[in-house]
Amino acid sequence: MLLLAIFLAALVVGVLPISGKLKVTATSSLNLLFSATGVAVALVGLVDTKQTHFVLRLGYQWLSLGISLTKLGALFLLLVSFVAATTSIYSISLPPTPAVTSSSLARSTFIFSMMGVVSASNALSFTFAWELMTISSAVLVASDVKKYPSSRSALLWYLTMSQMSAISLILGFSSISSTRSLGSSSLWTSFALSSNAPKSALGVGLLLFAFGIKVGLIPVHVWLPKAHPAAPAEISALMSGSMVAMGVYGMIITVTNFGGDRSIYWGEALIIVGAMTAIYSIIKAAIEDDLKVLLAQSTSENMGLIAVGVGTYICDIRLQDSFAANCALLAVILLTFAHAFFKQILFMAAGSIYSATKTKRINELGGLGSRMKFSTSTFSLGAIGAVGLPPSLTFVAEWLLLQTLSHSTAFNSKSSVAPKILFPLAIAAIALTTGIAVVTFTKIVGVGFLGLPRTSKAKSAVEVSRSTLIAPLVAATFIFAPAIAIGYVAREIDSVLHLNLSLSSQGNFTLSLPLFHASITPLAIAAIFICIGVVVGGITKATGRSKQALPAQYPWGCGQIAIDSTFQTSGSGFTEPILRIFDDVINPGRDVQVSHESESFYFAQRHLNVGSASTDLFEIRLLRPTISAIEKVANRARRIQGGSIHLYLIYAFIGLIVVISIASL
Amino acid sequence: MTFFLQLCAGTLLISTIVIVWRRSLKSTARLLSIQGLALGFGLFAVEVTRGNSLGVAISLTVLALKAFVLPLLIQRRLKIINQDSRPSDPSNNELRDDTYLNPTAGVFISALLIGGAFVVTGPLFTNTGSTSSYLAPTGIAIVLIGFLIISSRRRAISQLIGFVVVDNGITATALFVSGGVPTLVELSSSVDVLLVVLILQAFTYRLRDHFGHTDISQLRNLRD
Amino acid sequence: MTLKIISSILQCVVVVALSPLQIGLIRATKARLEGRSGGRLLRPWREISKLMRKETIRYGVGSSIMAAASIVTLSSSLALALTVPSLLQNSIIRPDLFVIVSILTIGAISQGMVGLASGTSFGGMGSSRHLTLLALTEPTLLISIYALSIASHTTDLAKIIQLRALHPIEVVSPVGILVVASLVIAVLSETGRLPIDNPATHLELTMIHEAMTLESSGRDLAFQELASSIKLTVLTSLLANLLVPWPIEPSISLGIAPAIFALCLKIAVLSIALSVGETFLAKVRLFRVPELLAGSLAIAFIAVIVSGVTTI
Amino acid sequence: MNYLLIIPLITAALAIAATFSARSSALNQYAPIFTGAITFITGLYLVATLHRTNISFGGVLRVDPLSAWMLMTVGAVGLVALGSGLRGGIDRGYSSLLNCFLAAMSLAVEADNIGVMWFAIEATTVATAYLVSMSGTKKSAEAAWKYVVIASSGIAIALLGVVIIFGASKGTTISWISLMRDHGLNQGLLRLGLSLSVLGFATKVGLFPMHSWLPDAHSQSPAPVSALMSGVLLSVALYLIVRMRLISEISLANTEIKGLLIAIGVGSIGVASLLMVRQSDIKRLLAYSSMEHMGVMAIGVAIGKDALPAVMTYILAHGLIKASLFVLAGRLVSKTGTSDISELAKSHNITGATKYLMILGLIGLLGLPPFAIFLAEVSISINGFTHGMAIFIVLSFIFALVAFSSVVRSTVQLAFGNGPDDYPSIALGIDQSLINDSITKSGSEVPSYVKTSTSKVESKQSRPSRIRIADLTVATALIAALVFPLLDASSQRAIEATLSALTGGAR
Repeated sequence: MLLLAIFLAALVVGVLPISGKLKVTATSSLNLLFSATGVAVALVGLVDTKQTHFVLRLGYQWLSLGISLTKLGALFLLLVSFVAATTSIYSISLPPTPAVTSSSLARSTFIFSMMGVVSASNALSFTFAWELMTISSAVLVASDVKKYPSSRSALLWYLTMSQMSAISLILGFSSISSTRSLGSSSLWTSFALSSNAPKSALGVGLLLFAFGIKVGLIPVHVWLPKAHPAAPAEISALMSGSMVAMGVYGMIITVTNFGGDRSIYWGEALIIVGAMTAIYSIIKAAIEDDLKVLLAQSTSENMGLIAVGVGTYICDIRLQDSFAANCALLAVILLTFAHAFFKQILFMAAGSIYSATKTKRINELGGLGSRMKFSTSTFSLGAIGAVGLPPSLTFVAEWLLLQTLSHSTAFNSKSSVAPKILFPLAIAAIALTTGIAVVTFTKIVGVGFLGLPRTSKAKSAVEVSRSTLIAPLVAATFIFAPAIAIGYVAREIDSVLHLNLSLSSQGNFTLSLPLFHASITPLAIAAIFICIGVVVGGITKATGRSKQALPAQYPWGCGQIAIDSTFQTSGSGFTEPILRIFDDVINPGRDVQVSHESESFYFAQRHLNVGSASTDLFEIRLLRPTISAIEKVANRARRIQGGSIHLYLIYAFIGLIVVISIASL
Repeated sequence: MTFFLQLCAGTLLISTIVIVWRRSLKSTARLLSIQGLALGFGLFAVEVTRGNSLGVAISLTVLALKAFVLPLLIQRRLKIINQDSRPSDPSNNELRDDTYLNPTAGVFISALLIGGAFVVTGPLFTNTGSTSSYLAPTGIAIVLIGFLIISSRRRAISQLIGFVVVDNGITATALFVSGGVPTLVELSSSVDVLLVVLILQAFTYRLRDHFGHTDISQLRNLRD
Repeated sequence: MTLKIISSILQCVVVVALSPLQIGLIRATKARLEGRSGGRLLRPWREISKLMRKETIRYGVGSSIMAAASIVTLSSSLALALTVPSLLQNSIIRPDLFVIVSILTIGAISQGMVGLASGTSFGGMGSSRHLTLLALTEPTLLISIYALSIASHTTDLAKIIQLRALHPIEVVSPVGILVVASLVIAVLSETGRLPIDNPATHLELTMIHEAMTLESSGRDLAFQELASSIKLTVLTSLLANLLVPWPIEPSISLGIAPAIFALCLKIAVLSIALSVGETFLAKVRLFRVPELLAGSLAIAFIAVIVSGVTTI
Repeated sequence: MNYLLIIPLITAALAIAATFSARSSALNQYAPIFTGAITFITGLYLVATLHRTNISFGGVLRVDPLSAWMLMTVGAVGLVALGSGLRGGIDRGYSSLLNCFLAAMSLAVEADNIGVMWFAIEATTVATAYLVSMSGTKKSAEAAWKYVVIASSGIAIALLGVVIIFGASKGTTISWISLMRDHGLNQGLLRLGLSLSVLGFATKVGLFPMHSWLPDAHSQSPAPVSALMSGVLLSVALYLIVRMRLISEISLANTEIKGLLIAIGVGSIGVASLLMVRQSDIKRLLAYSSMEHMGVMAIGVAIGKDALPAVMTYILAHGLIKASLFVLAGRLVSKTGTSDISELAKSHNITGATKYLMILGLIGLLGLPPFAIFLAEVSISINGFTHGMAIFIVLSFIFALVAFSSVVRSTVQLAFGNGPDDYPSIALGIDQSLINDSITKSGSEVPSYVKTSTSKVESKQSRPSRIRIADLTVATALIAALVFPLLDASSQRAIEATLSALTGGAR
């Protein structure tokens, strides 16, 4: 229990009130050490067969907090500790702002609790670590509340929503454990099929709801775009990278262990919710102007895709098509890993851009490509991963997901009607989402980094210190490396989770699915692009005539010579067509302020600004009404405690009469 | 023996109904002493038939307590109010107790309660050991009426009276069901009742000098 | 493996050679239909060679990016030519549905980057419209190829065409027709032909593809023009092969000459049909285009339902 | 070993005698703390030693592991509440009443027969009646009056129940040990008696139909008293209901009592969480959260034997956390003069130690993991499901969520001060003016009983020595709430063993 020892060290340093700079470096280096050992333990866990058990017995017979690393747990432990390692490298070089120093304790508890979630042995320790993760991340979200007052309300939303997820977690586990003998301390290894279906179906439903909240699926995603951006950069990287993966881990656990019964249609529900989440949040991301909120929205979009994958898994299990089901599982795992890596880079690069330009709004950026070469290029690498262009792991994962969706119903004709209609819909949804994701990330890279700097902030941007950029680089390699060696990685995961996808036949670079007659070699695609580029580049070099230095040229300025940055399309202008097409989904509030000439109403003065605030459909339609309903009921309830003693005595009197009559009948 | 208990139950019921009916506090104090007398006499009769001397002694003390001490306390309290209350202002006449229920409604509801008690709890008390257990529902009825008094009277003193009626009801049930509770419980419960009455009296003084009146229904500023 | 490389390179050379000719053919037929004399078939080739020789002027800020982006656009079109089975079956990358769409996306993104890097309002406007339309066409492409794959149990285009060659009933089956209909609309919007974007116009506010290439000149412009023409040829050849799958050859052999000739014939016929269609159609307002694309998506869905039903 | 039972009572009596004889104010202050300490030590010793048997003394007192645990809780919460809450210079009457309060509670826990238990509970009402009205304001007089009337009429119902139980056992016994073993009880009467006494004692636990006195009494009484009351008095009354439940589980055929307890429990959680939504007075908020926690415990008790160890942990943890919170709230109110949360948040003189302890306590109260309340809640829910009470557990958790959001809102307010808040965080959503005029400002004047007026404390920037010790005790209390239930495996098993022995043997 090396982990425990190092965690305690991190805790001690966290508590020590030493000076800012020293403390930041000390805690982050300790976190780094801590997560590095995490990676080591995960690798050991993956390789050796026997499971490491460690049970801390508490009061009663089954109330024991225990750690036992299953294979899947080890895989996710690898993910969590890798993300934690890179973020702590990033945070070593952070300036010791009060926000960072005050939250160093919470940082190490956050990482520890996530490791606890992954390696929990029974339901109770899972919930214990789950809640611990929530509080420590809440403290981190609130760490710089002084600067952003809005993060106060984000904190409120976040805490209430995660409490809702914790409650449904507890209820789900209790309803499942009630179908099982209470004494069984390890809740997920022993049984595949629960005895009486209705109760465990409710349990599975509740658990999926709980993990759905954490992952940010449609009706309950409202807190994610509020909470993730409120945290400092490397914390939101950690949150979007690994905390969301905890939700996915939970989903996989519930689905593989409890999802066996035939009757209930959780699969279809998940696919529908997942597809809607993906489309809804990517549209919101497209028109979002704040960089970090945009990234948080794209997190819930990727989670939507993952939910579709999990839904396919459940449907295929129900259709007894285990090959497709396991492919869907592999796709989900790859997508989670890919998302963790590229989202991490995006948040870190956004953090360094923010620290350089002090603004998060894309409309105020521009021309950063030339000023901040390194962080913009890492951001673009992350963007390639986010959009899923060929050489990236996301591309392979989405390809695998599409293959499973398109093939699972094709074969067995006896499949029920629902998947026949649902799967093509899901494919269309995934395609639309990737399409709009292309628009979103082109907007950031194109508008944000190319062209002329739009504001003085963008003009004065200067590259962030070298050391903060090592971490994103390390993460960047992990987007493309596993994609290139996809054959090896898939075989490794297949053998670890024994999904028996019979992938062992090809080399290390191609992932072929015999049953689906489909195979893909990302290496070949990348190779083609590179050699064509070289050939074409070579030709241009050869034929290019030597030219003398050309005078400064100006693009077409519609008659004007001096062109300035206001000519360029702004970020919101770039995605205005999407806003127009999907306006009933987003119902943007639009207000136009016109400053009028003094003498007549019809002549506008110099400037006219159009503001359009995008509100969240679900928050306005679904959550706010429920909250105001509770308030109304609470208002009426206040009369219960109306102050007059006679009222209170009447309550007691009625209670007495009721009890007497019931007791004596 | 059972004749005595029936007589005692009858007087108890009548006196409670009259308490509900009458408004003036002075007459209710006198009715309370009648109730105490009946109860004490009943207890004394049961203990005599059982023949254990300790029981007899206790029943006599309870008789003394319920018949004389409590009503005395209440009468003394009324005398004090009489001195400093202003007879000229009828609304604040401390002696008359205005209530949410007018007398006829009060009597009708208490009759309803008595009938209900007998109908509902009657069968329960059939096969208990002692012979007089069929009278127990009267005790429960008295408790219910006592509650009615507490929750419907506006004056602080009348709530006190309601509380004493509830306690008499309880001792009556004990008397009828099992001929009185064990000595320790008997003693402790009557001591407690005495203490509560004393405290409530002390508080009525405190209410008077804080609020200037003892009308409970105006106590409204502690609400949510 | 080497045979594969050679055959794909051959296919790529053929397609590259054909594409400017096809553009020339379309322009010539349109001119003749509208009573104009119109240039000769080889005119596009001359334009491209002229541009290659001209001096490339790039606006200071975005210069390095515009050069790189135009090269990437061209390489993506060439990669497309390599993979899509217009002439031969086996290619280096298996022409899977999602791979082709991603290569198209790479091309579109780099084209968009060129538009944005120029720093003018038209470039940004053009690339935003182009990418939005790409986002809307992607579902149609995927769903129509999925409808085909239900019958042939694979999403590999080469195998699909082979299957359609073996039993021609597939071509005339309702699924086939519906898929081709939806693909036609998708291809039109992808390559920027008339109902969606008028290639011949220079009215800044309406053009989508032209706006992006507005600022590039010389060699960059040549690459972008060549790239878009290759894309047009590749997609029309895909459509042609789906309609008339027969003279497809597995790999280099004696029958290659007739195959090339058949390909040219097919592309010529389709181009003439395209230009005839274009003379009758006017450009649709930009925000009506989503309805058009939604229609094509609906057609593709009907194809899926029909194919799902018929296979049981 | 039997004489141990008497020790808490004798020390209380001695302390009262001492305070009356000696005139020194220091003695007044330390006497109750001394009794609390003695009770705690005896309780701890008994918990450690007693395993399966139960020991009795003079036929009146009987202690088995269950009541030993309760004795320890009474002592522990007494120590925390009085240790850090009591200020120097309180008068004789006040300290002797506190002693009676502690003695009454330990008597209630140790009593053998139900009648004595009833007497002890009634004695606590009598003792606290004066304590509530101590602060001498108009509001506290009203609160005291309401408290006494409602509590004593509720307890009267319990007496009626005890009498009927006595009748059910045909006038032989009302000792809970024999009631559990005796089988010849008249079922009908027993059922009526048990449900009446449960309803009666529910008044003292502050459960639904009879809860109205709780918020008034707790918000008006001085800090140590309300800490003691909501920390342990409610749980002692709940202990009595536990005894009733055990009797009903063994000698009563149907599950009448279980239904009643569930109805009361869910009702009180519902009412409490709804009333907390609009609550902006810190003490009333804490009072309502005690009511909600008591509701959850009532459901735990309704489940029966299996959930009892969880309920016991819940009682201890809740007692410690709530006592320290009330003490801290008391200090805040006395320092800033107002108990309205938004004003508290505005006034910036919440010093470092109190603020962090307050937030830590509130986190514990919310049932978040590091504290034992989370473990108890989870085990109650799992047991509830296995015993087929799924719907009620779900219902109570939904209400608990509403309560959670209101407490979280106040925690954030206290931690980070009032901020412009777009989240319509229930109370915050409505504008401040509505809150101010509808609820008259509860700015109770500084309580007169404290001779050295607190204003002096402010001026001299709070005597360091006194506050430091208080913070220490509160901190230990919170840590105890964190650690103790987790590690103390032995006592849980002991309780389990005796329960099964009792119930198993008796059946």
